[in-house]
Amino acid sequence: MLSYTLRRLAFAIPTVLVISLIVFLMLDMAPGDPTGSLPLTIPLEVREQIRQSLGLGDPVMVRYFKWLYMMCFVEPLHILAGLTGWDIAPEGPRILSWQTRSPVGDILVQRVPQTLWVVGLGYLFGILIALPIGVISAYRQYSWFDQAGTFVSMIGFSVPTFFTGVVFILIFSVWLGWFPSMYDTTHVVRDWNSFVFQAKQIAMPVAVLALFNASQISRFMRASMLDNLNQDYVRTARAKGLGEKTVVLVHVLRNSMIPVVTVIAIGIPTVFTGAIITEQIFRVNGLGDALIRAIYVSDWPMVQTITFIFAILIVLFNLIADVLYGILDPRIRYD
Amino acid sequence: MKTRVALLGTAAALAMAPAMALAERERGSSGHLNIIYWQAVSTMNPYLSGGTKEMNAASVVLEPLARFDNLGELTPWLVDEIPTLENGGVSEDLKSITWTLTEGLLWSDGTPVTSADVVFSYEYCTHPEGGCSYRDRFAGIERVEAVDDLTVTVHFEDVTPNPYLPFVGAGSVIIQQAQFQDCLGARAPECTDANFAPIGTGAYAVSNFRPNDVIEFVANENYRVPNQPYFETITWAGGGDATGAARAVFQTGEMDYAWNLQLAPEVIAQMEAGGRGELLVDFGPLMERIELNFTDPSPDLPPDERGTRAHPHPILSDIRVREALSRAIDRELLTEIGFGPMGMATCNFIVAPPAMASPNNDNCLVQDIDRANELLDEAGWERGADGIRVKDGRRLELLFQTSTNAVRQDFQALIQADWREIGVEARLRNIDAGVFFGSDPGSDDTYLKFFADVQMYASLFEGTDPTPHLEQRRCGREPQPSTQWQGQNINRYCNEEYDALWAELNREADPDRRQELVIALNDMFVQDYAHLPLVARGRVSAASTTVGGIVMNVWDSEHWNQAEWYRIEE
Amino acid sequence: MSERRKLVEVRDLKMYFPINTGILRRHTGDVKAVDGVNFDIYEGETLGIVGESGCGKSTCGRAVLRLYDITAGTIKIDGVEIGAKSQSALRKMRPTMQMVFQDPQACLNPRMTVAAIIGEPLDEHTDWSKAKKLERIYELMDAVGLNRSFANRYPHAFSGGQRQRIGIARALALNPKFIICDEPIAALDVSIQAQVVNLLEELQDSLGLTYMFISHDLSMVRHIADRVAVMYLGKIVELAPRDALYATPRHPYTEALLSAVPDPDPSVEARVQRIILKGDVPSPSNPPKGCNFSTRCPKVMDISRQIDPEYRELAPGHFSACHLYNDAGETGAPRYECNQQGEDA
Amino acid sequence: MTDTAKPLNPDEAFRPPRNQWWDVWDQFKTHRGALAGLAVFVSIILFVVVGPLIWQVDPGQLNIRLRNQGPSRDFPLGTDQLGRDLLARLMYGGRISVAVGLVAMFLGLVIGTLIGVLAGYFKRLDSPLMRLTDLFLALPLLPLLLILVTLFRDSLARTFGESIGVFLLICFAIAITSWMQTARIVRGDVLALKEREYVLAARSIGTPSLRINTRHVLPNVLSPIMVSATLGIASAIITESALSFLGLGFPPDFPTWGRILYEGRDWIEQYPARVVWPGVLISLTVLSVNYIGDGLRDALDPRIRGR
Repeated sequence: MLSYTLRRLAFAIPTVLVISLIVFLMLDMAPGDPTGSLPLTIPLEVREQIRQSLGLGDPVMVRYFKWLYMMCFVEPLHILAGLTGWDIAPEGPRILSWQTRSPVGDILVQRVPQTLWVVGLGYLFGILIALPIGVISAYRQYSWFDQAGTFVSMIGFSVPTFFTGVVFILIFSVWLGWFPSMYDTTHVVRDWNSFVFQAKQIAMPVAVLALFNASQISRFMRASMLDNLNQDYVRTARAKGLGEKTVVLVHVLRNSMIPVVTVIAIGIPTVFTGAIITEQIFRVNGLGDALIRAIYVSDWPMVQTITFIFAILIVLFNLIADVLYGILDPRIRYD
Repeated sequence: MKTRVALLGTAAALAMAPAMALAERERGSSGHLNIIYWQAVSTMNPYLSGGTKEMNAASVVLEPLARFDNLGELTPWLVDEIPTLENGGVSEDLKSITWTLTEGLLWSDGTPVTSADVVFSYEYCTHPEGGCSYRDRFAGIERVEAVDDLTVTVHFEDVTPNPYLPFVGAGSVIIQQAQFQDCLGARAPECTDANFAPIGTGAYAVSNFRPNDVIEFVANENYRVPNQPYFETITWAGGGDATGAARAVFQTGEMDYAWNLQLAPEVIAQMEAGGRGELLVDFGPLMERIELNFTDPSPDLPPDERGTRAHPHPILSDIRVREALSRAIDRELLTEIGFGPMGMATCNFIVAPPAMASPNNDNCLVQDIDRANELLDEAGWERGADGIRVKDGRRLELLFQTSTNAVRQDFQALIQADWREIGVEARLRNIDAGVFFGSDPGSDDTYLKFFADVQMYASLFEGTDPTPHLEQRRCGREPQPSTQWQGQNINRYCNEEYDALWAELNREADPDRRQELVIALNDMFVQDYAHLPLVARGRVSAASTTVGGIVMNVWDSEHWNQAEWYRIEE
Repeated sequence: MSERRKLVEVRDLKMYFPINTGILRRHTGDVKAVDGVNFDIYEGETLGIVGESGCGKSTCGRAVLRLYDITAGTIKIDGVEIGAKSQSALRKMRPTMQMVFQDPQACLNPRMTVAAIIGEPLDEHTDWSKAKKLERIYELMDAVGLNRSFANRYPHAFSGGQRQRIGIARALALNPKFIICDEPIAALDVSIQAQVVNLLEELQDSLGLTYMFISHDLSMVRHIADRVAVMYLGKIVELAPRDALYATPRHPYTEALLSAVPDPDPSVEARVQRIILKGDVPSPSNPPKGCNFSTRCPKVMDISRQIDPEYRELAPGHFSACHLYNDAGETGAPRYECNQQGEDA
Repeated sequence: MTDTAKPLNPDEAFRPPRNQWWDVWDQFKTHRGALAGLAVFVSIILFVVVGPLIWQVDPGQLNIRLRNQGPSRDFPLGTDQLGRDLLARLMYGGRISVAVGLVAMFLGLVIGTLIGVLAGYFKRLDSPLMRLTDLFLALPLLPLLLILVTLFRDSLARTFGESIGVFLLICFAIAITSWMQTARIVRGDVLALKEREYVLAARSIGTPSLRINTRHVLPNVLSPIMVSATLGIASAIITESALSFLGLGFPPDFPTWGRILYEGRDWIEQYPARVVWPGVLISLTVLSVNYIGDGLRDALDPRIRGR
């Protein structure tokens, strides 16, 4: 198992590097130009100077390795220094966003909490809703509850978040006035009232994401439960005279959770990548929002860095999911 | 003297409008203000961004020596009076201008503002490795000299009839030397703290800045007006979209001020009915136009001759065709569909300031299909079987390009329909704005290369002086291979008379004569149908009805008088 | 015995499957499924291969047909060396040698009709017209005793025995000389087994076929085979004419196998002393030092644990690899009581 | 030689056996949701394919004087801000959206199946191809899509023309970012199938690898492919809409459901229909396809079919 994990890790590093190179080269071919979003009143000579000051003069590979060095070494140290107050930040240039002319790492540090809160809660609630629905649907297969659950979860992933999001704002924010339509990133929870405000402003994006996530996970949960309910060991357990609750909740549920846990683990990176639209609609200034805005204004260092982080997350969680599966399910052993 | 009269007027207006407020309001008495910029602010240093949004946000903190007021007139800001020829501030030879700072000015950190800061601001922006966005404001300056602690003289290389570019207006602000000392040139982007929280003389100081997200301001304790600003704190949020921003002001009341609401007129009207806010519109020099290519963009030509004056355009070189294209367009309808109250149909190249706008060209405002058809008939273009005109075997077909943008695509569709009526076929094409307005000489899709027959975009000029804008249409200023396709004479217009007249304008110091010359140049350009003006576009913002003191200003930052904004008590 | 023609000659055939372990997936060992096998098959005869499951007999069969790329050794079929030929070069040889598979369910593509299955070799190796192919298919169906009207049905509509007949018809399609029967009856009901075996025998007689008959069923092998090879852990431990092998086995493993065969005569059955082998078959990836059988051999000697016994001809046509018979090899006389025990029985 | 067209078989007893797809269909019919889904999906296809033949209104036809109309006899669903007929736009938009779904799904399926079969069948290719698949799985998809679209939209539009260029790009972009699941499933199945005796039998016959794959392997991995096909259509339609919604899909003068919804978003209060119709159509299509996939999965699973 250890050797398997190590081998997967060894493969993960070149994978991530290749991805970063691919994205870098692609961005390098991009026709967009960081000066394209500047006002037309800025004269062309000045634009050329700006282009030069952004370091666009170097050859591609030089820029790539510079970026890679900064991404893997300089930025993490700076971020660590910022978080802990240790004096470990190295001297020298950092990855600068073309648009803000400031280090990308600092912006990401500001963005991550919002994303984690909104999207993470959306995922968490999604799981919390999905598991009981999946269990009951499977246990009472073809009952009205199952049919309804199936229908709702189908709706959940058939209706795009950009549609539900818009409808939610219209209903709850404009017509009913229950929730704010914009997310205030500066809000700090100090007391009960500010907590209520936080809960209110986070409610709609979280609800939209939770609905979407819940529908997928509940499908997996149901399928996995069904697989296990038909196994011989369940019959044996019943035959032994165990209570129905024990049979379902202890025996079946525990075994059914194995594939679901890995599905959940694999899904975690999508927490970051998939919420771009939701962040956009509810004006949650998270990572996804930073990414799409960077794409709009051709801020390639920002795009490059965020995609790289996403890639690391995906590779990492896929690895975790595989290892988890091996640990949870004794039948699966690699090597 | 016009400037002085205007000054007096403005001063009076300034004194009167908040007069009553002045008596009772205290600094910070209005509490908290919420501003939403759906295009979020990315830096607080306007020299590093060049975007209007950054300039606006910075204008709350950083200030120039003089501003333009809402009427486009110069107003002393960090000085006591505007230097002129009369008061000796501008030298007789028109080669230098001397500013004297108001006494006792303090930075928000409590240190005094000196002429050294002014000189430093010049050095900062003109550093060759700095990539300063407002570099052109300091063009033609020989040196900037600190005469004494409060006096600065700008020496120009040449005769400069309009010396009010450097240190005037929101794009040419004074930054603190002490803070930016180590941020010159290539090091400029490294000074993140300074760029995100510059120390300024303005009414507010930055207390928290998150790029592309939110800015928090607190009132500047050392602001020169003792009882201002009225708002204690400002949250300047960014993100979302224009609809959301409008909704937040008009409907939910979450926000007090929203900037740049380019929305469909009906949408705005409907939201405004919510009654919580009002729309603020004012017209500046921003104008949506169609450029007609005077050169042949045919891809069959060799690359170094394509789109150059060596090959005149086979169709558009004929002024009758150009006029017909102009007359066929229903400008009023375009305005109604695209901008509603936020736009005005126009036939002028220079649409503002009002005094500079020519009154002689209103004939194009009404669509005249018959006249357009006549003109094309005269020019020898005969209707073909499919209704499209043909001459010498060539169809009257034009490639019509613009940037990707909902309103522009609506305009394209409408104009395509108009032109079809007179037998002109327009092939539509839209290009991503980042590419279209980019300056990459390798891309064939930039508006500079103009490898199309006609193209549509909007353009404006900074400040109130159209001279540089008019200069763009001089012969030799066109983008061409020898200049790496740089140059602003987009349609490759070339007219000796025009060039001569512009040269005269560039030497003229008398304001009245300048005004005449501007109008003459405008008329010459427009009546040549060298390009087709469509709509003068206003700046559109929305303000909550509970906020007073807002004076919309298109010549400077919209937040030029932020200090005077206050909460209207019920 | 007249000198018969050798149709198949296998020399030192090895089929290893590599094992890769560790972070770098380094090649750390091999599963030695077939580890140095020698035998000949004479034209027209049936060579039986017996052994426990997992001893490598199926792999051996497949390796002989070059369904695998072998690790080492030579295989000569009908005078042609095929051990090192590329798969594309082998294609021309394929009609000579065919295979009948163990699982009649799995060896037929469920999405093809019977006619298509039987006709596939024809499609691959002939340019006959459709009609001619169909004629041949009917012929083959007749030959294996399938009703012609089944031609357009799918395999799932047939019983196990019928499916095996389809498999045999497919193997016969190109008039092969040599057929490997890889446990063709193992998955069938006992009642059907006899039918299929009889069919195979009839076909052998009428078409002059040569069989390599792989099975773990010693009685069935005794019935059909002319000579029998016994495999243990990737090696042939004994090879002899059928009667010699069944009468005088010269390897402890063969003895153990034979003792396990039930005798239809209850009186005999009652007297039989079963040799119970202890322990498990060692892993083919890590065979024991010395004789492969040394870990379980009831007559193990010290030398067995040290040196791998030589595979030698003890009597004409009777080969064995056991240290027990090393000295007595020339005479064939038993050296130990093990053989007497056999005679007692 | 006999004429091949002549009935080869005089035997009247020959009755072509029932194709096993009938069994699948029989099982499929018992899944009520899947049947309803099929009905809805067919209606939507009819709506976008046959609809424009019946309702012959040019979706690009401007009617400035008649803009923002409510439903009427001339405009059953009303008009948009430029007076274009919403019904016609939905029909044409649906054509593009559904076509993107189908083409992207097909492309993704072809890529995924090809890579899956190659990796599963040829041992030497397995490791590199699976690493490639892992690599693609690790690429952040939506960002990658966004980048692809921003990068290549214009160059493709120049070569193939605006509409086809963008169409190709979007289909390709969606396909290139969605084939991995198919490849993994197919590889797994091929690995198992490869050891089946009928594949060995084919090898012993001398059937070359290519034909083994087309004749013996591919037909037997069809069922997982079918299921991932239905899922592929659904996700491709949603992805296209999301791209259009982010303003990076088809150009504005190109009606797709995502585009129409995006443009209607500003008008949601005055004219909710502009958002609701495209939204409902997207959701219905995806929903029906998902239900079809569900039914197909059950119908193709022999364990369930046996019951």
